[in-house]
Amino acid sequence: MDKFGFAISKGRQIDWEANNRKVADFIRENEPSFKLCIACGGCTATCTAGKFTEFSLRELNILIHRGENTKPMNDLKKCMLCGKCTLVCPRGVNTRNVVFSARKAFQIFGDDAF
Amino acid sequence: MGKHVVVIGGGTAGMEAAGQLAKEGFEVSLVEKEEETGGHIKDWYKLFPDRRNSSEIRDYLEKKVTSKSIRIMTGTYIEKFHSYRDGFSLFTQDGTELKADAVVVATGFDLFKSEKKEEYGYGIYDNVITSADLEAMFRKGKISMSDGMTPKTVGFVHCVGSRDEKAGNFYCSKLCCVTAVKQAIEVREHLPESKVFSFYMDMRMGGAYYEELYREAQEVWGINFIRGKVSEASESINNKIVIKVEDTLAGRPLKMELDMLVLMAGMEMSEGGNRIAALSGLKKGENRFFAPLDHHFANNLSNVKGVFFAGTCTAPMNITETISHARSAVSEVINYFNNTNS
Amino acid sequence: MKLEGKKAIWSEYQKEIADDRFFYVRSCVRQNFFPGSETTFLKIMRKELMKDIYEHPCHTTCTGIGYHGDIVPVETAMTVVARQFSLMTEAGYENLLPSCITSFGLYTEILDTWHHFPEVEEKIRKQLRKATGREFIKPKNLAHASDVIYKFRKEISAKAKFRLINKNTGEPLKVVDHIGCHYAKMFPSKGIGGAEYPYVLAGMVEEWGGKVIDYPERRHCCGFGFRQYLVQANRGFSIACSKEKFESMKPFKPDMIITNCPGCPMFLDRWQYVINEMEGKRYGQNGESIPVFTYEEVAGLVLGYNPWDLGLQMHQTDCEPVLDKMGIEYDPDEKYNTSIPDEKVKIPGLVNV
Amino acid sequence: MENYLELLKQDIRFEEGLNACMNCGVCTAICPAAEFYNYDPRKIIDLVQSGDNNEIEKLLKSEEIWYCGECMSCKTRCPRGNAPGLVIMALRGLSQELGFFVESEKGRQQLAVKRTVGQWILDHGYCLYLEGVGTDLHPEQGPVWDWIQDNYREVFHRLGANYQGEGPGILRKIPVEAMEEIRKIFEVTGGNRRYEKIEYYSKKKAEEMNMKLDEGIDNEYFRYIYKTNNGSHTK
Repeated sequence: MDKFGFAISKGRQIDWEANNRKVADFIRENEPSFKLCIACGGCTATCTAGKFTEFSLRELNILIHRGENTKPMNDLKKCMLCGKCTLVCPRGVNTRNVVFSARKAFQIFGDDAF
Repeated sequence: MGKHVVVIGGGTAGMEAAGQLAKEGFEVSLVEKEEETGGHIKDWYKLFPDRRNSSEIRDYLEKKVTSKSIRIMTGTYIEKFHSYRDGFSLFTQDGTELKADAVVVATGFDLFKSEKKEEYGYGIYDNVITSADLEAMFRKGKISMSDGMTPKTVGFVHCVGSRDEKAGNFYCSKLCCVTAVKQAIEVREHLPESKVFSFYMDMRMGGAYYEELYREAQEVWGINFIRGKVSEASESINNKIVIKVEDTLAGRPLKMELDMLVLMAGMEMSEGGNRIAALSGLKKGENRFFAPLDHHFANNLSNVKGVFFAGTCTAPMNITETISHARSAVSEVINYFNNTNS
Repeated sequence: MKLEGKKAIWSEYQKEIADDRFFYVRSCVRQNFFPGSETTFLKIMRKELMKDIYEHPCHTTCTGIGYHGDIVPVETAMTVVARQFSLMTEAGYENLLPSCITSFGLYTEILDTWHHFPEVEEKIRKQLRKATGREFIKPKNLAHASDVIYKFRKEISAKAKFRLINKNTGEPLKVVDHIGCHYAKMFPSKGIGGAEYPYVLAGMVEEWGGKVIDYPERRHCCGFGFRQYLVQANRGFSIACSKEKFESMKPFKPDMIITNCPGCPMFLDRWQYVINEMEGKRYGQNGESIPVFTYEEVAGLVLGYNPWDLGLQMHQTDCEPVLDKMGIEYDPDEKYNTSIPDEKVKIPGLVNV
Repeated sequence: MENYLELLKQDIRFEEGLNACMNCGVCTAICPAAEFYNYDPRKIIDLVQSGDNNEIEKLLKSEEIWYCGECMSCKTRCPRGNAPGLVIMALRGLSQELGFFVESEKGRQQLAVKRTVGQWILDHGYCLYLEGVGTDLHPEQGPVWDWIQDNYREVFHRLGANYQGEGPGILRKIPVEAMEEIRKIFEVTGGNRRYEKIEYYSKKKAEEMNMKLDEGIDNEYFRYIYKTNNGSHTK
């Protein structure tokens, strides 16, 4: 860095082969309706936490499925489990249990989740 | 009545129209350029959304054209097309003249030539195939890569040659989405260990039981749907197909290695249709399919009186719609003769 | 990989390239970093191919780097380009031959814009008149200098003293061809072979005995990105792009890289040095880096020119591994000889990287 | 507040570069900048086509519009015939026109480009000036470049250059009359005006930031914009 005045940038591509999708597999096992999301964003639109924070369940679902777990792990704390998302989901995803399962997965896997 | 109707094209629309015309008492000549009738349906394995065997439809159509008043002329194509006040005179390649009181054009569609989407490397990279190639593999009962091995990861690219100015086609081919879902399920059925990905822009599941099939693909078969148009494919040193796409719902570029990439080729006006258009003066629309007189209420009528359209020569359609469209073409033929007689 | 598929695409993208009487416009980057390449190009054109190629002393930069650095407005760039056209008209030439890919891209873009928006061309004509009193005729033919070498690749091959073949093994050299982004990405029909599988360099390599490598990041930009390199704070992006390419091509064990854009060879050359300094990583074989060449240098080597007359001493990444493989003899002591008698030969500090 | 979309439409590149976008992401998928910066050309195009004036103003003041490398890979692929790269060029032009560029770290760098490449064009008729590209500003040019610069007359002479000479040839001195024409073109076509705006807003910004900005490149503000990377631009 010092000699040249810059550092080589790191890529921000989602690298499918490099990523670890343990958390996604765990949730799919524990709450199969997790698979049914069509990313309509209904949950995010109605989300109580999303009103005050950047929390988006739709995004969280996508990122976990891709094995991009860092942001979801931090975001999960923001959910207040009010359950409004479950009411609006057109695919009947049990979103509360998705959040529970995700929290549980991060607890179980710890650093292995990444 | 004894009127003679020439039906050009022996696929689903042509066979259905010929059968219905015969039922109504017309003399029919069914002209097909291939050695066999059946059109594209010959090449399909199972049909969406109920996944019945395509041979059932083919059997239905074959039975439909067994009437004695239908003369099936395979291996035949039209070389001259003359319109007169009271009918038509068509000549086949061997000079045979077919005098017709009316003509039904049922020239169907061609699959988009996927090599035209150069960035996907069809015809260059060994394990980039089309939906039609995959269908042929299903019919053989074996899905394999160029080296004979079984693929572990398979990706489907939607909209190849559809909704794409670069491919010259602005329109949606409408059936590739559901075909991709069907084929994704079938890959998982054949290869339960495989992982399957589908790269789409919009899931256009606008037919009866299509959305349900999509849901089944997610719920039962664990197909991964990723929203983004695949931008390019290349080949790695290990003969893997490397694709680049934006996961638009994550807002990040995504790079993935696949064993096999399936291109969902769209539908285009057929070459045969283009030939007929050039011979007959039948008008084509901006989408290069034949242009019906009116898309709402005269969808079988053409700009030439006595010439009618049936099926996918006017737009992408599924089999149900094609059969309905062929039948309505026949009812237009009947109206035409009723009006000209009176 | 099936070559027939590529051949089918190549056959669809052939463009007209003038045969003779060229108006040459130089490249800012080439002149500063690869002067030997432009000298070699003119030598090949004039001495080997006996072509009439003219250079007007009053031509200038096209402003391309400024334009893509977003400090030069589009109308200014267009008017400077119109002035180059005017010099060509004045000299009685019709076939414009830029040395630079950024220029080639800019000329192509401007001619295309004028084609679609004739009122813009009118406005530029007025502005040029107002500023300089000049008039111009648009070029009849526009080809990049690499297009012309491609066109005459067989003639060059006929005079070849060396081929892109490893003389020890008899195997063709494995060559990565890197095409400047502005060669065909904006207007695929203006490039030989199109944008996806450009054939301009591949055609030379094949003709001269080498084998082209198709690796996944083949189409990726070298990372110049104009402002992304010009400003030091942004160079982490620039180098990351080249690094991505090196990582991708490494498994294919390339012997060399050939380029047709002025900037790319400089970046692909220098970034190998920097990556090695920063991370101790090299991408060539036997612990070496991958030598990077301009197409003029490669043509010159094939024709048997002295490597130090081509300017290979200006590369940071040593080219000698390729010279050795091709069986080209050279005098190592001559490399950094500044050839001014009585002056001590100066050798750069750490050049051997 | 001005209508930015209308201003953008006056740029020919905007007209050429934007039809209707359908958010397929084909551009972002292969965009080198999207790979290494927090950048998504698809989102920018979508935002611009929304016509939301407040959002466009934010964009004109943002870091984002300065990440693109103008490689134009996006233009090759777009199924709607758009060229996000051209739209970016129009946005950058307007950002400089309105003085918004100084509101972002990456935007402020325009002064560095202007005072190097921009100045070289007007002074010498080349986008690059050998003596201006030393390893002090370009350490990555390596030891070979030091050797070349130390011996440039001999090195360039051997390679057939006509350094600072009369007549044609490599790095020749461009005749005074020709340089006069180039400067006149800059005056007539708005090139000078662009340069002046970059200078004007940069000086204001330097004052605001309490930094010294003299002529040339040897001053606090120039060094700051040339070297500073706050690290927030990448993942």
